[in-house]
Amino acid sequence: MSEALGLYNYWIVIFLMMTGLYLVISTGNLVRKVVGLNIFQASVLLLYVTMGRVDGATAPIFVEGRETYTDPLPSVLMLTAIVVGVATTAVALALTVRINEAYGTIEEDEINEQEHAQELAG
Amino acid sequence: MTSEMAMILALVLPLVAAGLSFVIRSAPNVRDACSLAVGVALLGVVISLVPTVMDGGRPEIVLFEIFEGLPIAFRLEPLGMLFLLVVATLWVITTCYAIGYMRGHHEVNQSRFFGCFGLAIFASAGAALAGNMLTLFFFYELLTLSTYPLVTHHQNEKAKRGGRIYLGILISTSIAMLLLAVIWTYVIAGTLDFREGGILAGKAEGPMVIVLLALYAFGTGKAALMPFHRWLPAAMVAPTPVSALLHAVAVVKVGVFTVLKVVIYIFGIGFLTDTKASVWLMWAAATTILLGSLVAMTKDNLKERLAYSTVSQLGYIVLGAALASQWGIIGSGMHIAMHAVGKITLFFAAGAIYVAAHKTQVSQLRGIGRSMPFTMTAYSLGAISVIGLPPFGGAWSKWYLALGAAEAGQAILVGVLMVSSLLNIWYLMPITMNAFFVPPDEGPAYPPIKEAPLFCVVPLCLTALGSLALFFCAEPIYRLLLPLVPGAGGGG
Amino acid sequence: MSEHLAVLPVLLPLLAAPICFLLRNRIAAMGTAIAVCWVTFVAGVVLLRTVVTTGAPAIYELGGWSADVGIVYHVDTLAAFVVVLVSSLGAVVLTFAPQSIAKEIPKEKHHFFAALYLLSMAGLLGIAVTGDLFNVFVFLEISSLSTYALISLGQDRRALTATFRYLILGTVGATFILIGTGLMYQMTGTLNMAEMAAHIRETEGVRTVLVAIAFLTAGIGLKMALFPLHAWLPNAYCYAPSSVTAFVAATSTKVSVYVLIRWIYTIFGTQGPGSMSGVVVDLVLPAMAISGMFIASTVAIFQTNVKRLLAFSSVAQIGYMALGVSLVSESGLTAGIAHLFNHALTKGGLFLAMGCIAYRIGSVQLADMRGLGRRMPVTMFLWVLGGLGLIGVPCTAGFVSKWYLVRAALEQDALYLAVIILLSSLLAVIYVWRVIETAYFQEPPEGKDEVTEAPLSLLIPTAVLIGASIYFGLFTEWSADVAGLAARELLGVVR
Amino acid sequence: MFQQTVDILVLGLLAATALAVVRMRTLIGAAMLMGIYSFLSASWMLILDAPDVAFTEAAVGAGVSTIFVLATLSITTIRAKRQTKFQFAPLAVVVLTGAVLIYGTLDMPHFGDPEAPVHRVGNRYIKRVPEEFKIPNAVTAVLGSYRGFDTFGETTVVLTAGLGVLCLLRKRREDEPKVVTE
Repeated sequence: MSEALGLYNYWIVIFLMMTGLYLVISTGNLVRKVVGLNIFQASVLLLYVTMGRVDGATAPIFVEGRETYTDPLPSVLMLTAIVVGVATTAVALALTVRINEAYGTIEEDEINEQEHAQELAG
Repeated sequence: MTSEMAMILALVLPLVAAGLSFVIRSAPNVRDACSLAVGVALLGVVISLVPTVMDGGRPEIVLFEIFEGLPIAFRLEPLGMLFLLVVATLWVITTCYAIGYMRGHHEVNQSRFFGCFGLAIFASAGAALAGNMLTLFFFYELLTLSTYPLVTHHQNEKAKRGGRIYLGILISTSIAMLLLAVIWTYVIAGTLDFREGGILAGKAEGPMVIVLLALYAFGTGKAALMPFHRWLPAAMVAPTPVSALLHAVAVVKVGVFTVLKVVIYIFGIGFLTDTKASVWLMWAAATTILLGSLVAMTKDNLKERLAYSTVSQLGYIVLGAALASQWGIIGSGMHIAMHAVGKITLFFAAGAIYVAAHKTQVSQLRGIGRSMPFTMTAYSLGAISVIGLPPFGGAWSKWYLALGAAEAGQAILVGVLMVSSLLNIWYLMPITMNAFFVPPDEGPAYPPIKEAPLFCVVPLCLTALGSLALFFCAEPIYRLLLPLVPGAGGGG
Repeated sequence: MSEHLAVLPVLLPLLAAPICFLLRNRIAAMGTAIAVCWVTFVAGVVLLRTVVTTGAPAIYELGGWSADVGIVYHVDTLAAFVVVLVSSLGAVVLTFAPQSIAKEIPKEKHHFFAALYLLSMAGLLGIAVTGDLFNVFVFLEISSLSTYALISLGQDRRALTATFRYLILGTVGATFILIGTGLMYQMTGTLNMAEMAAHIRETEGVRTVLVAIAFLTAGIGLKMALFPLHAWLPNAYCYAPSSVTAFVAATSTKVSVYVLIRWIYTIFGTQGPGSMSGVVVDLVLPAMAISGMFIASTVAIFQTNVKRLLAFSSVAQIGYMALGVSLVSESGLTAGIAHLFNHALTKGGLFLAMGCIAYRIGSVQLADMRGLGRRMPVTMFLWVLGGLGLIGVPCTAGFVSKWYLVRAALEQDALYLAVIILLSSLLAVIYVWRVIETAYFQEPPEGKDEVTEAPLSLLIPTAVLIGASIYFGLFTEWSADVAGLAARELLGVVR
Repeated sequence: MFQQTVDILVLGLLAATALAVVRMRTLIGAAMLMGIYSFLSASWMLILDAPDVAFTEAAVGAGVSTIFVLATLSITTIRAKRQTKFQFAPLAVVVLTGAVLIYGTLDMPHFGDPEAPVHRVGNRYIKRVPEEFKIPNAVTAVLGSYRGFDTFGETTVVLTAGLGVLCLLRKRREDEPKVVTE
């Protein structure tokens, strides 16, 4: 039981990550895939930030009289990760726009159908 | 000129010939003259090396290391000397023949043909001179690749199929088995140098020796040990000069040469005799000898019949290697030369018939001796030599092989050699009989003489006389090969 | 100058990229990019020479902060070798690019191409030299994002969907890496790979680290297209512009293999107490590698599009590298590392040859290549040489790596493995010869009489790569020997 | 205890939102929920005393990303097809991956453990930043200096993505060859 008390929030974070990943691989809609990817990545942020937590500490902004601060490094890493995530999202969405122009749809099965026809034609 | 320089020249000259063929493509006369000149020069260089080897010299060249301790290196020894001599001599003759054949036949892409031909000779020379197994393997593969364009020269559907079988078998066996054997040897022995007495003795033992020998024997697809012989008949789609020089001499002989080299310098004769690891190979070779002859009898296409005959004759050489005894090795080495000269005559004749009379099948050859007397006489002489009757060169090598088998106490193998000689007579001699003593199927009973171009006929007469000459000068070859078998000096 | 050598190959293309974009003029942009690539290559060679001759890794502390708090570049022989690999291939392919993209990419996007190409290269170089695990992730994303954009420049609309699929799988892979990095960080408290390696001995058998290894391997497996995680690769290679295919095929997956080597050997360790990567190295990696070698090669045989055929061949070749890495011996690792370089040359050259063909006949379908042996003799001859390299015929670089790989298998008495490696290489004979037979034995299709040899500006870079793949098949001082040196370093064998 | 209740509350909300995104059929709804999810995770980061990430996530994750998705929807389509049949494979993959991760947590130091090895480098920063910098915020110091190169890389990522998006969305001229369909 003591295990569960110390680890439950990791488990919820894992659940969150897996929900995002599930959306990515199960849906056929390109935008929903991107949304899933976002949730997946946003949950990884939580994993890192959870690690940085120290009991009884405050944010790592130095003030007189306090000794314990939370770990600043996970925050630093995740600031980078957030930006990387948004950058990926932007490129993915730009691709979605182009795919919609070229195929007239953003559904994977319809795109596959068209590609199959193209394959047979050429 | 030092021996080392002569060795380098022997390697460079064929390359020069190949290069010239590609460069001077617009002037066929100049190109062919150059090929011939280079061929003669090569022969001169090779002959100049003979005294050195006879006196026990073993010149060496080390070029550069590919892997640690594994350089591309060349080392001249008796077996390689003999092989090089055979290739160089027959190259000159074949070049003459090819000029006549290719022109008489108005072949296209002659420059590519002569270029690849030169490359193939380069590969054979490299294999003959190879100083370690890695170098030998390199040239072995180069030979496969450089002859592929020659086999598929006509670039039609039939050539493509033939080329597939040719390349498929040769590449697969060499990569899957030979390369494995080579690397395995390296891992076990830590070297791949060809050394007197072998490098594996004391390093390998038990069934591993047998497996390794099997990988070498079958991996050397060019030795055409059954069941990996199919490429040789398939290669007969090539123009006849290719079949003659490459698939009766250079390519197949590189195969058996490799097997011999492996037996002598990798395993070591003594090691094989002690472990008895090569006994099974004798039987595999004997099977190939008999089956090859039997299949040859069923073939109506002349070149295919000759190809199966070659398969069978290669079996002799492998058998001699497998005997791993004094007489076996000498017989094998000698057979490389004797069979080469005899068989190339037969192929030349087949090509001459094709050029002059456009006939390819044995059944079409009735009475052909009356219009092509020179060709068919030469054919008959070559055939007798291949059968192994005196006074032709083939008699010696078969004699030594039989002696080797008897020495090893394998009476059955002696019987196999006898039976096989009978089969040889059976499938080679009727052609002579029909050509001279049966009237042609159509036309007058005694048609006017219509031989192939002079460039074709002269070379084939030369090689026929050559196999006669070899009967009388087998002694130098014997002396050349004797150092291969240590302790044999007194046994002669 | 010399103390900045480690950082130079990354900074040069990184800083030149925005300049290329701002130049806007396509000739100026491409010219600058090519010049920068070659300078980077020279810097890379000098770096490798320095590392090899001094016998010690070049270390560069970014911002002056030492490894305990900052990010450090740690360039050992392997890293320098990969820098040379990426920069040389990048330079040659980019030299090929101007004429090739003139036909494939709209003119007003050429400066984008130049900038993205440099960014992609900078990303890959950054991955090679950095000694910090999180920094690997950041540079991986730089190279990935720019590669996505480059692939999407393909003419066919399927380039877009191929890119999208690559992006999704690539990002999932990167996020797996991020998770794995997080778990490693959590258990060791550091991101510096050397320090991580020092602390990992304390974590013997810790389940968190095992899971971290699993995630890192799966993530990088996706990136390097290790079978069966290769789903993104065939279409991405197939529909990208010719020069992009050549660049990505030659460098991107190779750098991923490098990252895997780095993790397994530098961080996790492979022998002695605390060896953490046991299951991965003993079981998972060889199983994936061998199945990839056979299945991907077999699939390649049945392709009608030659670029896709070569793409499947790449998946199979990645298998050889992974197998070499998993053998944990000097010759195995040498085989893996040497094959990185050798295959990059061969495959890069082959894809450039496909670029020449696409330039002239506008197609890479096998059926359209009928009779090409007579129409584009030089290109096809180069293709044949490259194909022989894929098979691993002697005198080609492919032979050298195959030699080491088989030797490594035999040294461990794994005869079956040696047989498997050699048999699978025979499959390459089949798919290579399918193309050769089509090009040389079939009549050209009607109405394509005007096809002539590719222009010299395309032929020369192709010939350089193919020629190099032959050269390094014979003279191994700067390929296999350096790979062997790198392998000994990784295995901790004293020089 | 209060802390734990808030924790569980926010995490529960996060889980509910994530599930809702999976079930949401309209794309605009999914985009909005994605924004809410980011916002909730930002609040949890605040609870965990990581204000810098929290603010960035609220601005960039919840704000910019959502706007991007909405903008995309406005030029493509807002309708998603209904998933016709339930797919087992993705669920299996996810459950397996999740199980592996949970297995991995079993040896983790507990949440909030100040002795956890993870703080090895973090403590160095806590000790050194006040000595070496005048800035009170450790995150800023690390971001800007100790790990400044990551930040430089991050800027490059943004540049790369910007170039990529521009390149993708740049309109073709009329005289340019159309997309080839072989």
